[in-house]
Parts: sequence; structure tokens; C-alpha cells
Amino acid sequence: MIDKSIAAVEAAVADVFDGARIMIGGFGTAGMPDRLIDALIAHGAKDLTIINNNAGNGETGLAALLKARRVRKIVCSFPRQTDSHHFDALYRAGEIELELVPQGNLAARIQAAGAGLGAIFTPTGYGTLLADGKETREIAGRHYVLEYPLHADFALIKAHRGDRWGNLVYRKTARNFGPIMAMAAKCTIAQVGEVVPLGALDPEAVVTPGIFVQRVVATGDARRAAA
Amino acid sequence: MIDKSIAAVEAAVADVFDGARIMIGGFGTAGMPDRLIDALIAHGAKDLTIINNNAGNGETGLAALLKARRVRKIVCSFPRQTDSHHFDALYRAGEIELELVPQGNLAARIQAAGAGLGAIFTPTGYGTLLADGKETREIAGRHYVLEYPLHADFALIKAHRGDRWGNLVYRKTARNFGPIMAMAAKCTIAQVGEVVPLGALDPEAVVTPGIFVQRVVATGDARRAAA
Amino acid sequence: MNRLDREQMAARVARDIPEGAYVNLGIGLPTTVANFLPADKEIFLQSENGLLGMGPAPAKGDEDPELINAGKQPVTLLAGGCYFHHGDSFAMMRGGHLDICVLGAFQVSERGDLANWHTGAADAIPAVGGAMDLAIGAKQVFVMMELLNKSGDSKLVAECTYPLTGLRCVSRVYTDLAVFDLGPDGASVIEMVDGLSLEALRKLTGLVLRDGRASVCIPE
Amino acid sequence: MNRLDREQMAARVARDIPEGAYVNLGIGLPTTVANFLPADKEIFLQSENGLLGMGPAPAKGDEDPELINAGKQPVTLLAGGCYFHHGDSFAMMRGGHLDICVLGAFQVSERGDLANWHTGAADAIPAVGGAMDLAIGAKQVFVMMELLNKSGDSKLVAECTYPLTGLRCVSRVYTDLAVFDLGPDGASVIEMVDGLSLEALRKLTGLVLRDGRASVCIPE
Repeated sequence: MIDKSIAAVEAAVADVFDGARIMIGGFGTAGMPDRLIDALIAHGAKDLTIINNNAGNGETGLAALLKARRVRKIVCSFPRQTDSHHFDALYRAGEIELELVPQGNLAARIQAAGAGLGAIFTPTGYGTLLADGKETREIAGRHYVLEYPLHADFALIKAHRGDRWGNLVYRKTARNFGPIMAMAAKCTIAQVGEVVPLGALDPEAVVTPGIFVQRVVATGDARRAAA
Repeated sequence: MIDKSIAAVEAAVADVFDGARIMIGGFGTAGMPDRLIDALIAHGAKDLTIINNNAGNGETGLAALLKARRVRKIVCSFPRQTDSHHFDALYRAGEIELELVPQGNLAARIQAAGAGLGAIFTPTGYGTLLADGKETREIAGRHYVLEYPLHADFALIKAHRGDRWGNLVYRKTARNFGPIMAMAAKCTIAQVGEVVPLGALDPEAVVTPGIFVQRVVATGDARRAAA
Repeated sequence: MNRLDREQMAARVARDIPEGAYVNLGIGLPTTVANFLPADKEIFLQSENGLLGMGPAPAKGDEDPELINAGKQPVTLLAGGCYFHHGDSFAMMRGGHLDICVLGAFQVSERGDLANWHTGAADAIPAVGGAMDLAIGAKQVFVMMELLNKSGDSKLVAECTYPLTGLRCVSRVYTDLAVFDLGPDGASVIEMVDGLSLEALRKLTGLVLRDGRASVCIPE
Repeated sequence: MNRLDREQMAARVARDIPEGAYVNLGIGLPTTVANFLPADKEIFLQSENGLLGMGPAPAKGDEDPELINAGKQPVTLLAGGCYFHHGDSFAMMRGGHLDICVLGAFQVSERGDLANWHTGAADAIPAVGGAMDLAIGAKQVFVMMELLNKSGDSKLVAECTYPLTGLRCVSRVYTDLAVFDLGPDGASVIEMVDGLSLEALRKLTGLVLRDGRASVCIPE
């Protein structure tokens, strides 16, 4: 019997190694796997490269990981926010590397990794600073920039419900990067509100098929609102 | 009020023009929009380029469109089947052009069109006849072929249920190419078993958001099996 | 001279959004356009973080931290709306599926180049978000901004001096003083506030500015 | 010499598929491997037309034309299985998410080139389906085929003469006479049927064939 569910959040991240490339789901705090990040901080892995849309908000989650100085480099689209002071301080001190990627290229590069593509020509960013030095090409009268896939060793994501085969459904806009990050990482670890019995998820409504998920941790704090 | 549902299947395909590029959903007969194809045959548009996984089965649907000699070219992955005799005859007579595309490249090129990419480097087909004359590149030690997006003027697809905003859900393996073709065509026309009231489709389970669908035609013959 | 205030600008933009349009409203000022969309028309608002059919802000106490817009403010979902992941969301943008996107700007060039993500200041922390995707993806890109910056310089310019977001992508600019159509031949004025002359507007912007007031048909 | 029949070959392949593996079984002979997977192990079968967790054929009368496999035969879905579209399905393959795929072949070269889609005959209608995606995508590609064709020529060859499906992609070949591991250094024999000698096998194939019988550990 295959059971990808893991009881302890600590065990779920136990094999994260120093220098790992880690995707972390979430758009701001919606969909951010806070419990997995807390466990990662406790675990102690350092020199990490983090791929996330943002660079932390306030004091918790990714911001706390940054504050703990575990992150060498961050790949994101929107680091500057009113409450991104931990990132801001590290950045201004030259203590963190930033690779700024337009949000749609971030998504497309993550998808390219998941789908096994070698590179993609994307129109986003053409003619801007963020395409400086990159290969470009005109195709059918339009200009494109060549962008490469973003792979990761681990993806930490948050979903609403999961089952022991790793199938996932999400909740509202907390879905965001979860499904595409799950496809792009060697090991995807999903924090879910609850693990439901096999067959309880509608096979037509599963968003992330279990093949893309290696571990599922129930936190028991699923929102039970409208959805 | 926006209502994309159309009562008559004939009206749904009335503006298909001679020489149009048309994607047709389906894997074999599962997901094939038979009613829309019948209407297209009655409509009379000719010199069409058809993008489908196959090249018709038996006497109905795409096979009937081929038999009626409306198709100049077909782009597909698997034309040769035990019951693809109409295609076979046209092909052997030199009366239809065939662009053979590996199934995953067919899907990826359709997705590239829907997502606005200019081209993709795909590993599939590298070193084979189907990459002859195509640009190739080694990226991170692996070989890739450059493939271009497949766009279409129309997509004719079959879904299970739709609403007046064009949101769609599918049924079992009839889903196949429907969602990605809907994203790649200028005008997507969906044949659905039934049109349900707005809000009746679970917003977490909508597979094709209405933005990708221009017309919905209810055929009233939805399978009401298990799903 | 009846300079439009920000609400009037938002209302003016809203007038040009037809029923059935798929629209993305950028963070900040463009977000307020939603307040002026007519209640009797169905217009589809998309948010880059994965929803289509975005409704108004929830009642106090009904906020859901997992139902937010691109500005991370709580929103609602209309009946008929739906959720999707970031891949599909940006395919909507990049793939040309949105009819209109409305963005703010630091500068717009008369041929439609957009600068709205980075001041270029040496100590600024750069952040781009979805701006570059929206700029090049929607069928029409509208910019709304005050025409002059705090120093009194026109933000509609011959060539942008700030770092670009996208090239030749803006089709129309709504300002507090006038509305401009942009294209390969430069800007034309399609509306001005009462009391402003084309000559005065040319002086303010330093641009040639064709007169497009007669030839333009504004969609209802 | 105890030549394996097709059922025995399928059973032999099934023995090498571990619990928890994500597996795609190609059309034709490979499909029969499903019949020999142990009922007490959970193994995930993927079908290119958009399902994971494929179950056995339905009972007569329960067939659903919208629930089929890649060979267009009616199948069932296990509890815990799910559906997805073709983009996601081929991302599973191309992206390296499948552990094993099992394919038939016209020819396999000793270094793992695969030819299984086209005989190259001038009058043949070519059809490729998902073969090229499966060949290059799965972590391990197993081929099952009879070692000799009808003319008695080995289908395991130094270089394929039929048009290729993929380069250096096959890791193991199961035949009616022997099981071979393939790699950059050529083929090694890891099992043979009773009564067959390595020398006889070298003669049948015309290949050097290293002896890998001791060094290989077959997964349970």
C-alpha cells in the first residue's frame, strides 16, 4: 500500500539539504505553506535558493526563513512590499542574491521544467532590463526572449485536501503556484488541511494528480469556509 | 447579460470560412464533437486544415468530414487506424496533405499557442525523421528540437456541461485535447451535454474558464453515467 | 480648466469597457475602475493570482485571506467565476485572451512604450510582478495616470527615460486632462477637459499631438 | 529451450515493476503486462489520453466510450485515480514523471535506440501517436518483443535500420529468449531461458553481448 501521508511536519522536510533549490508556493500569504516553512527553519538547512512569487511578508513564513539567514538567493517577481522588511534589509546589506523574473515568465519557466521543455521563447520582458543579455528572436513578426526552465529539488506547497496517493485540491486563490511547482520539483511536499480517504476527491476535480506529489502532511487547520 | 449559449448547432458554425484552420477535440471518438462536425459538413466550408489527434474513425464525425472532401490538410499524430479508411484512401490518392506530429508535441504546440509563446525546445522527436530539417539545440546536456505554436481559427470541442459564460467541465477521458484547444483558437465552440445555470459549476472544478470559450451549444445527449 | 480627479478618471475609463470584455485592472489606481463599471453590464474581471469573475470587496468580517486580488486585498467571486493556477492565469494574459488591461504608469511614450515598474533609482529594490506580462498580453492596454508628475513634467513623452515595461504596447492613455490614442505615428488627442486647448496641451507635453477628436468613435 | 510465450513475457516484465511505480504500458503486447501486476501491490498506470490510476477492463455491459485507454479499449478508473487533459498528460511523460514505460519495438539497438513507429516502407501510412514522447520521457524505458522477427533476424541490433523513435532511450529489453540491459557500452544479458547458452545468443543476435547475469539486481 502506498501512503504518501506523513504525520509529522518535521519528518516531511528532514532530507532537505544545504544548498537545495526550493520552490515555495503562495502569492503573498495565500497558499504559503507556513507549517512546512516553520519545519524547514527548525530543520536548519542553509544556503538555500528559494523560488517564490514574493520575498516574504511580515514576520512569518518565508520572511522568517529569510530572517534566519538560510537563503542565499531568491528568484521571484515581486520582492518589494510594504511588509517585506526582512528581505529589504538583507538585500540592501548585499546578503542575499535576487533574480527578478516577470511573474508570467516565472510561471512559464516553472511549467517548462515540469513539462520537460529545454527552453521557451516568451514575449514578456522583450526590450526591457530583465531581458538584458538574453537571446532574442523575431518569430512571425513578434519579438521573443529565450528563457530556460526553473527546476527545483523540493517544492513546498499548500493545498486544501489531499489523499494518500498525493492527489490534491486547492482552495480559492491559494491555488496559485501550487500545481505548477508540484510538477517542477524532484520532491513535492504538500501541507494540506486534511488527508481524506482514497476516492473521496472527485476524479474530475483533482487539480494535482498524485504523480506530482511525494509527501502529504495534514495540519488539521483547513479553512472550512464556503468552499 | 452575456449568454454564449446558442440553440442551433448550425448557427454555431455559420461563420466558418473556406480555408479555415480548425482544431477538433477528441481522442478517437471520445470527446469528438460529432454534432458540430455534422453541422460543419452541412455548412459546406471547404479547403480546411484540421488539427486532431487522429484522422477519423469509421463513417461519422471527422471521417465523414474527410469523406465529404472538405479537408485539404490534416495535422495529427495517429492517422493510421483499423477504421481510418476514408483518410487512407485520400492519402494514398494524394488528395490530402498530412503533417505528422508526435502526440506530445501536438499537445505542447497547441499549449504554446494558447499561452502566447513563440516557440519551444522539446526533446520529443530529436534524432528522428519527424525532426528532419528542424532546428535543434543541446541544452544542459540534452538534445531538443525547436517547434512552433499551432494556432487555429476555430476549435470544435466536446464537453460535459457548460454555462452561459462558457465555463466547461468534461467527462472522463473525453477531456483529452478539449481544454488546450480551447485556449489556442480564436473562436472556440463547445458542444455540451447540457447548459447549466450560472454558478452551478463548482468554481474549484471548472476545467476551462469561460474566457477561452466563445460559443456553447447544448445537444441534450449528455451521458448521465457515474459522473 | 476642469481637471478630472481620480474618481472621474476611473469613471472615464470604465465608460470604454464594453459588456462581455475580459479585463485585468492593475494594482493601485486602475483597481478603482471596478467601482464605476455599470451594474447592469456583465464584465469579466481577471486577477493574475488565479481568478476570473472577480466581485467587489466582501462585507466587513467576511474577508477570506485565501480569496484576494493581485494587490492582496480581499475580494469575492461572482457566481460563474472560477479559480485556476498561475500557469493558466498568465496564459490568459500572454496568450492574448484578455480584451483590456488597465495599468498605471510612470511614463508612456507617444508610440506606446510603457514604463511602470522601476524608477531606475540606484537604491530602489526592483519589483515587476505581472506588469510585463500584462503590458504585452492584452488585446488593448489602457494606461490611466495624471498627465503631469509632481515637478510638472509630462508623463506622456517622446521617449521614456525610466526603464521600460514593454515596447509599443499601450493603445490608449487616460489622464486628468485628456485622453490620447497612441500608435506608430505618435499620439492623438481624442478628448480634452473643458477649458483646455490643443495648443496648451501640446505645450504641456512637448509633443506634436494630432487632433483625433473627430475621427474617433468611443465604444459605449 | 523454453522460449517464453507472450503471457510469460508479460509476467516477467510485471515482476520488475515495484510497488508505487508510475507506469505507462504501450499499445498492444505491453498492455497485457497489467494482467500480471500483483493485486496486493499498488502500481499506478497512466494512459496518455488523460488518466492515472487506470483499472482493469469493465464487466461486459459496463463499457463507457468516454473511459478508454490509449488503445481505445474500454477501461475503468480506480478509487484514487483522476483525469487530466492532454497537456498535463504529456507533461507527465516528457517531464520525466513516469518511472517506467513499457513499449513494443520493431528494433532496438544495443545502445538503446528504439525503432517502433514506422517500418519505413514506401507505401506505409506513418503514425506515431505518443511513442516518441514515451520513448524519451520515462525514467526507464522497457521494451518487450520477440527476439527474432519472422525471418529469423534479431530485432536487437547493432544499429537500427528502421526509422528511429528515440535515441539511447531503452534501458532494458525483455524477449522470449533473454532479458538484456542496454547502455552506452552495449547490451548485457541478465537472464536467459533454460537451455540457451550465451554463445548461442551471441550467434542469434550477432552482438558481443556482455554477461551481466551475476552483477544485476532485479528489483522485486
